[in-house]
Amino acid sequence: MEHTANHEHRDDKGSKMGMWIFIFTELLLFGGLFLVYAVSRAKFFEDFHIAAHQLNVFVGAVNTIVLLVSSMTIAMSITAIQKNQKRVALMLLGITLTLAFVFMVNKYFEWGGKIHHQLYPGSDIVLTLKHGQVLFFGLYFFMTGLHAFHIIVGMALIGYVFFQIKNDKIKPDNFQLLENAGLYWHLVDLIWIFLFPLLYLIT
Amino acid sequence: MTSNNSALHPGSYLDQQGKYKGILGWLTSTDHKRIGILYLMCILVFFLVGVTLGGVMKLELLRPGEQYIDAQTYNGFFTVHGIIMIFMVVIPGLAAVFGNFFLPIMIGAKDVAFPRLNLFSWYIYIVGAAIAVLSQFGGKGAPDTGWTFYAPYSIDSNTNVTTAVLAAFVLGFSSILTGLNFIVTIHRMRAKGMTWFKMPLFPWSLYATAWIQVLATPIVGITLLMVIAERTFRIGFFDPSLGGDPILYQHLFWIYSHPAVYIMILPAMGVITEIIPTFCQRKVFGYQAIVLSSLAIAGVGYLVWGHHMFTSGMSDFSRMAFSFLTFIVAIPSAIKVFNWIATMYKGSIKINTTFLYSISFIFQFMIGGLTGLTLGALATNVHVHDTYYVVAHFHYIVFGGMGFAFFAAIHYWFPKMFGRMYNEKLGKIGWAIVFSGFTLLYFPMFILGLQGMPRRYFDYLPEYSGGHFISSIGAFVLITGIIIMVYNLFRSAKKGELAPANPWDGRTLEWTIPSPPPLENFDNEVVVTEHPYDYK
Amino acid sequence: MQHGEVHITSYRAHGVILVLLLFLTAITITITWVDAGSFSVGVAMLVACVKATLVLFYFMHLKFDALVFKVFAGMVFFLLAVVFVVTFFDYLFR
Amino acid sequence: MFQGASNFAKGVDSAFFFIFAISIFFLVGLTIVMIWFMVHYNRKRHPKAEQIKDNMKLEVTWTVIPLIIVMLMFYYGYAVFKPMRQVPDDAMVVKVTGRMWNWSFEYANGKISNELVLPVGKAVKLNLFSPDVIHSLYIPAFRIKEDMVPGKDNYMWFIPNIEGTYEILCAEYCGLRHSFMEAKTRIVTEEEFQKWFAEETPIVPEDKGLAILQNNACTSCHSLDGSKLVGPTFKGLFGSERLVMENGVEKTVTADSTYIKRAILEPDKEIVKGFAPGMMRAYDKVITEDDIKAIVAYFESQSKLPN
Ligand code: HEA
Ligand code: HEA
Ligand code: HEC
Ligand code: CUA
Ligand SMILES: [Cu+2]
Repeated sequence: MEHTANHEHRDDKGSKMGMWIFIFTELLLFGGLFLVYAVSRAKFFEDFHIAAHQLNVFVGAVNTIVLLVSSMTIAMSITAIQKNQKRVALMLLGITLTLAFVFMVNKYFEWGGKIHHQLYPGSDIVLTLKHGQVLFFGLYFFMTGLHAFHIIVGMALIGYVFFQIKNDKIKPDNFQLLENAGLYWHLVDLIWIFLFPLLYLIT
Repeated sequence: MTSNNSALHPGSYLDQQGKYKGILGWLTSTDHKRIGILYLMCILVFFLVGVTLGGVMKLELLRPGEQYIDAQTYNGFFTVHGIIMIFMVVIPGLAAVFGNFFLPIMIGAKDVAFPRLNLFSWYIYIVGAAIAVLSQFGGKGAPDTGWTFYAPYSIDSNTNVTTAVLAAFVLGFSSILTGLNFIVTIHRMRAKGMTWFKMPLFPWSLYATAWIQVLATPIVGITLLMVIAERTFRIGFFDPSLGGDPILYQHLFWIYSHPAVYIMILPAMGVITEIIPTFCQRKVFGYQAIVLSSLAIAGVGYLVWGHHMFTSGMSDFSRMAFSFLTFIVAIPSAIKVFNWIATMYKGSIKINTTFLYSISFIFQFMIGGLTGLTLGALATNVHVHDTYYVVAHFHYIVFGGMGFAFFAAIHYWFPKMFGRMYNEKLGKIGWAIVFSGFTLLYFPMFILGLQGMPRRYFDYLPEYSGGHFISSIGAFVLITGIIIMVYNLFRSAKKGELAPANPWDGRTLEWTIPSPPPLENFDNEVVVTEHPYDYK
Repeated sequence: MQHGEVHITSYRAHGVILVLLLFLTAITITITWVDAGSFSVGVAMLVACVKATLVLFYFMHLKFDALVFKVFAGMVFFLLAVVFVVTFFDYLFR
Repeated sequence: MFQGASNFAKGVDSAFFFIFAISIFFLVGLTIVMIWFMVHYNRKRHPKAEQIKDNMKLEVTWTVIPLIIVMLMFYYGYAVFKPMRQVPDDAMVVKVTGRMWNWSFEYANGKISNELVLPVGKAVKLNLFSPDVIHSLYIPAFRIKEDMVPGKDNYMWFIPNIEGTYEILCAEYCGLRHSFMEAKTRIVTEEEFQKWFAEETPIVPEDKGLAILQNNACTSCHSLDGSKLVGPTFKGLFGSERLVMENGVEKTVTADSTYIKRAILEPDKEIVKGFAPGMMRAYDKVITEDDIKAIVAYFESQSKLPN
C-alpha cells in the first residue's frame, strides 16, 4: 500500500474520491431518467417531435452557453487559487454564481411561459394532448426540475466556498473543498450537455 | 445493553466519551463503533416488528378463509413486512452494523473516512424509518402494493403509497452514503503494509457491496421519485391509461432490486468467510478465488434483473438473455461454497453456537441458491413464478442466508463488541429451535409453490391447507428460538463472563485489541506484514 | 497534501476548452436545424459525448488525476451503457 | 410434480427434475462432506489443523464443471420454453379479459363466458387483455402463466390434453380481492365443446344494465342478492335512503339516478356509511353516459320486482 493518510488529519485524495463517488451516484440517478426518456422516445417518436417544438431553442442555447462559461470560470478559479491569486479566484467564483443565477432566471421565465400556456402536467390543455406529448412535457419538467434543483444546491455550495476563500480557509495548499465544489458544478454542466439536445433539439 | 460495562476496562468505547453523557453521548458520537451499535439496536427493533407481522400473516393463513384479519389488512401486512425486512433490516443489516463496527478495525484504521457523514447516514436512516412507520397510520391506510410497488397498481391504489415510496427513497439515500464512506475508507485508510490482497475477506465483501450500493441505489431512487410524480401529476411514465409502460417500471425497479439482493448476501458471505477459518484454525482456502468471486457477483449481478420478469411480456430475446446471465451469476456463489467447505478440510473444528449458525447458513444458502436455479430456467420459472416457491426461495436465502449470517456474526463478535461471553449452552439450544422452526416454516412452501399456490394470497383453496398448516406451526417454533437467542444475548451483555481479547484465537486485526475496543481502536499505528488468516 | 506534482491548468487552456465546447454546441444546433431525423439525433448525441469527455478530462481534471479516478469513471460509464443496451434487448426485440 | 394436463406439462416437469436432481446431488453431497469434516476434524479428535496451500487446478475445476452444468440447465430450460412462444397457425383464439377481480373469455363467435371451456387435444391461443392493472393468468395444471399488462398485447398458448376441470388463478398481485380472482377451465370432448359453443350463452344476461355490471366486474364487489362483499349490495338500492359521508359530514340522500351516477363517476365523494373510501375506483373513463342509463334502468327494474 503506497500511501497511508493517517499521519495527517487531512486526506485530500480521499475527499476527492468521496466527491467523485457521489457524482457517480448522481450520474446513475439521471441515468435512470435518461433510460425512461430513451424508451419513451422510441415509443412516441412523432409526439416527442411535435411537443419539442414548444420549447424555445434560443433560450436553451443561451442556457447552454451560460453553463459552459460558468463551468470554465469555476475551473479557472482553481487555477487562481493554485497560483495564490485570491482576488482573481473570488472574482471568478462571483462570475460563476452570477451565471448560475442567470440560468435560473432564464429557467424561471421559461417555466413561467410554459405554465402560462398551460403546458404543465395535469393542466387542462396538456390533458387534451396525445399521450406522447403529455409524457414529453412531464419528462421536460421532471428532468429540468431535478437539474434546476442541482443548480440550487450547487449555488449554495459555491457560495459557501466563496466565503471560505474570503476567510482564508481555502489556501493554495488546501483547496480540496473548492475542487469538490467545482466537480459538482461540472456534473451539473455535464447533465445539461445531454439534456439540451434531447429536449430542445429533437424537433 | 450498555450499562455496567465501564468496569470492563477503562477507555473502552462504551465508556463516556466527549461532551455529552448518556443517551446524548450515543446520539452525537461519530465513533464508528457507537454508530454500529446504534444501527444494531434499530435493526433489532425493526426485525422484531417485521417478524411479528410475518407471524400474524402465518396465523391468518393457518386455515383457509378469513381468520383474524381481513384482506385489506393482510395486503397491508405483507407490504409492510416486505418493506421493513428489505429496506430496513437486511439491506442495512450486516453492512451498517458489523461493517461500521469492524471494517475500520479490520483494516487497521481509527475510524471510517468520513465519520460525520457516517452519523448523518444513520440519521437519514432514522428519518426514512420514521416515514415508513408513519405510512402505516393515518391517511388512507397502510400501503397495499407489495414491496415491489408495481405500476399501475401503485399508481391507482388510494392507500399511503406515496409515503411508503418516499421512505424507501430516503432509506436508499442512507445506504448510498454508507457505501460511499466504505469505498473511500477501504481505498484510503488501510494500515501500512496491508496491500489489497492482504485485506481480510469481510472488508473485501463490503467493498464489493459498497459499489453496488453506490451504483444501483440511485436507479431505484429516481424510479420511486417518478412514481411519486406520477401519483401527484399523472404524467404517464408508467400508467398505461396515459400511454405509459408498466414494464418499464419493472425494469427500473429490478435494475436496482436484483443487485440489492447481493447487497444483502455479499456481507453475509464475508462474515462466513471470517468465521470458518477461525473455528477451523486454518488458512482460508482460495483467498483470491473468494475475492474475485465477490467482485464477479457484484459485476454480473447487475445484469440479471430481468429474471423477475420472465412472464411479464418482455421480448423473447430478453427472456433468453436474462436467463443465461442468471445462470452465469450462480457460478461465483458456487465457488464460494466450495472454498468454504475446502477450508474445513483437515482443520481443527470447534463447534459452538457461532459455528452452528454458520453451517446452517451454508446449508440454507445452498437450498435457496439451488432453487434459484429452477427459478432462473425459463420453462420452470413460468410455472413457479409468483408462487410460494419464490417465497420459499427468498426466505431461504434472505432469512436462512443473510439472517443466519447475522446471527452468526452477532455471536462471533459479541465478545469483542460487549466485552463479555454469551452463554454457550443456551445459545446452542436457541440454535436448534431456530433451525428446526425455520425448516418447518419454509420448507413446505416449496411444495405449496409447486402445487401452484400463488403468493400474496389472503385466502387459498382447500388443497393447499396441509402445507400452510405445518408452515404456520413452524413460525411459532421459530419465534421461540429467536426469543431464546435474543434473551441470551441481552442477559450475557450484562452478566456474561468477561471476555479475553481473542477468545476464538482469530487472526484478523480486531482480535489484537482489547475487548471491548478502546475509543480509537489502536494505540499505535498498525503495520501489517502477514496475510490475514496466517495460522502456523 | 497532494501526491506528486500538482497539475495547474493554465487559464488559457481553460479558455481553449470553452471555445471548443461552444463550437461543438453550435455544430449540434446547426445540424439539427438543417436535417431533422434520427440521423441528426445520433450526431447530436455523439457531439454531446465529445463535449462530456472534454468537460470530464479538462474541467474535471480527470486527465491529470490518479489512475483510480479514470478507472472508476470508465467503469461507471461502461456500466451505464451496458444497462441501456440490456434494457433495449427488450424494446428492440418485441 | 403434480398433475399435469397440457402439452407443456411434461417438458416443464422434466426440466424441473433435471435441475432438481443435480441440485439434490450437490446439496446432499456437500452437506455430507461438511458434516463428515465436522465430525472427523473436530477439535477433540484433530487438535492441530494442517495448513493446506491453495490449489489453482481445483479452483478451475470447480468453476468449469458447474459452468458446464448450468449451461446445460439454461439450455434445457430454454428449449422447453421456446415452443411456448410459438403458436401453431391452427390454434383456436380466445380473448381473455382479466380485471379487478374476475375473468371473462370471449370466443370467436362473440360468445362471452366466465368459464374457459375448451376441447381436449386442440391448440388454443389466449389473447390476454387487462383494462385496469396487471393480472397474470395462471393454470397450475397446465404449467403456464403470462401477465396481462394493460396497454400491451400478451398471449399464451397450449394444448389441453386431459379432460377435466382445472383452476385458473391470478398470479400477479392486483389489489384487494387478488386471491379471490379465480375461474375454472373445463376441458371437454370436441363434440361437447361444439355443442356448448353453438348454444346461446346463458351467461350474457338479457338485461343490458346487468351485462354492463358483470362485464365491468362491478359484481365482484357488489352482490345482487343482498350479501355484503367489498361494497354495499345492489339489492334494493334504487330509491332507498342512503346514509353517506361527504367531507366527513354525515347526510342522507335518496338513491336516484343522479346519486348513482355520482357514485360511479366519483365514488370517493360520498362514502356509504360503513365502507372505506378508496376501494372503488372512479369509472369516469370506463363507463359511458349510456351505460349509466342502462345500469340505472336495471336497478329501477329490480326495485319494482315483488320481493
Ligand atoms: C439475498 C438475497 C438473494 C440471493 C443471494 C438470491 C440469489 C439467486 N436468486 Fe433470488 N430472489 C430473492 C433474493 C435472493 N436471490 C428475492 C428476495 C426474490 C423475490 C423478489 C420478489 O419478487 O419479491 C428472488 C427471486 C428470484 C427469481 C425470480 C422468481 C420469480 O419471481 O419468478 C429468480 C429467477 O431467476 C431468482 C434466482 C436466483 C439465483 C439464480 C440466485 C443465485 O445467485 C444463487 C446462487 C447460489 C447457488 C447456485 C447455491 C450454491 C452453490 C452450490 C451448492 C454449488 C452447486 C452449484 C451449481 C452446480 C450451479 N431469484
Ligand atoms: C429478512 C427478510 C424476511 C424475514 C426475516 C421474514 C420472516 C418471515 N416471513 Fe417474510 N417476506 C419477506 C422478507 C422476510 N420475511 C419479503 C421481502 C416478502 C415479500 C413481501 C411482498 O410480497 O411484497 C415476504 C413475504 C412473506 C410471506 C408471503 C406473503 C404472501 O405472499 O401472501 C409470508 C407468508 O407466510 C411471510 C412469512 C414470514 C414469516 C412467518 C417470517 C418468520 O421469520 C417470522 C417468525 C416470527 C414469528 C412467528 C413472529 C411471532 C412474533 C411474536 C409473537 C412477537 C414476539 C415479539 C417480541 C419478542 C418483541 N413472509
Ligand atoms: C373494488 C371494489 C368495487 C368495484 C369493482 C366497484 N365498486 Fe362500487 N362501491 C365499492 C365500495 C367499497 C362502495 C362503498 C363506498 C362508496 O360509496 O364509495 C361502492 C359504492 C357504489 C355505489 C353506491 C352504492 C350505495 O349503496 O349507495 C354504486 C352505485 C356503485 N358502487 C356502483 C358500482 C359500479 C356500477 C361498478 C362497476 C362499474 C362498481 N361500483 C364497481 C366498491 C366497488
Ligand atoms: Cu388479478 Cu391478481
Ligand atoms: Cu433477482
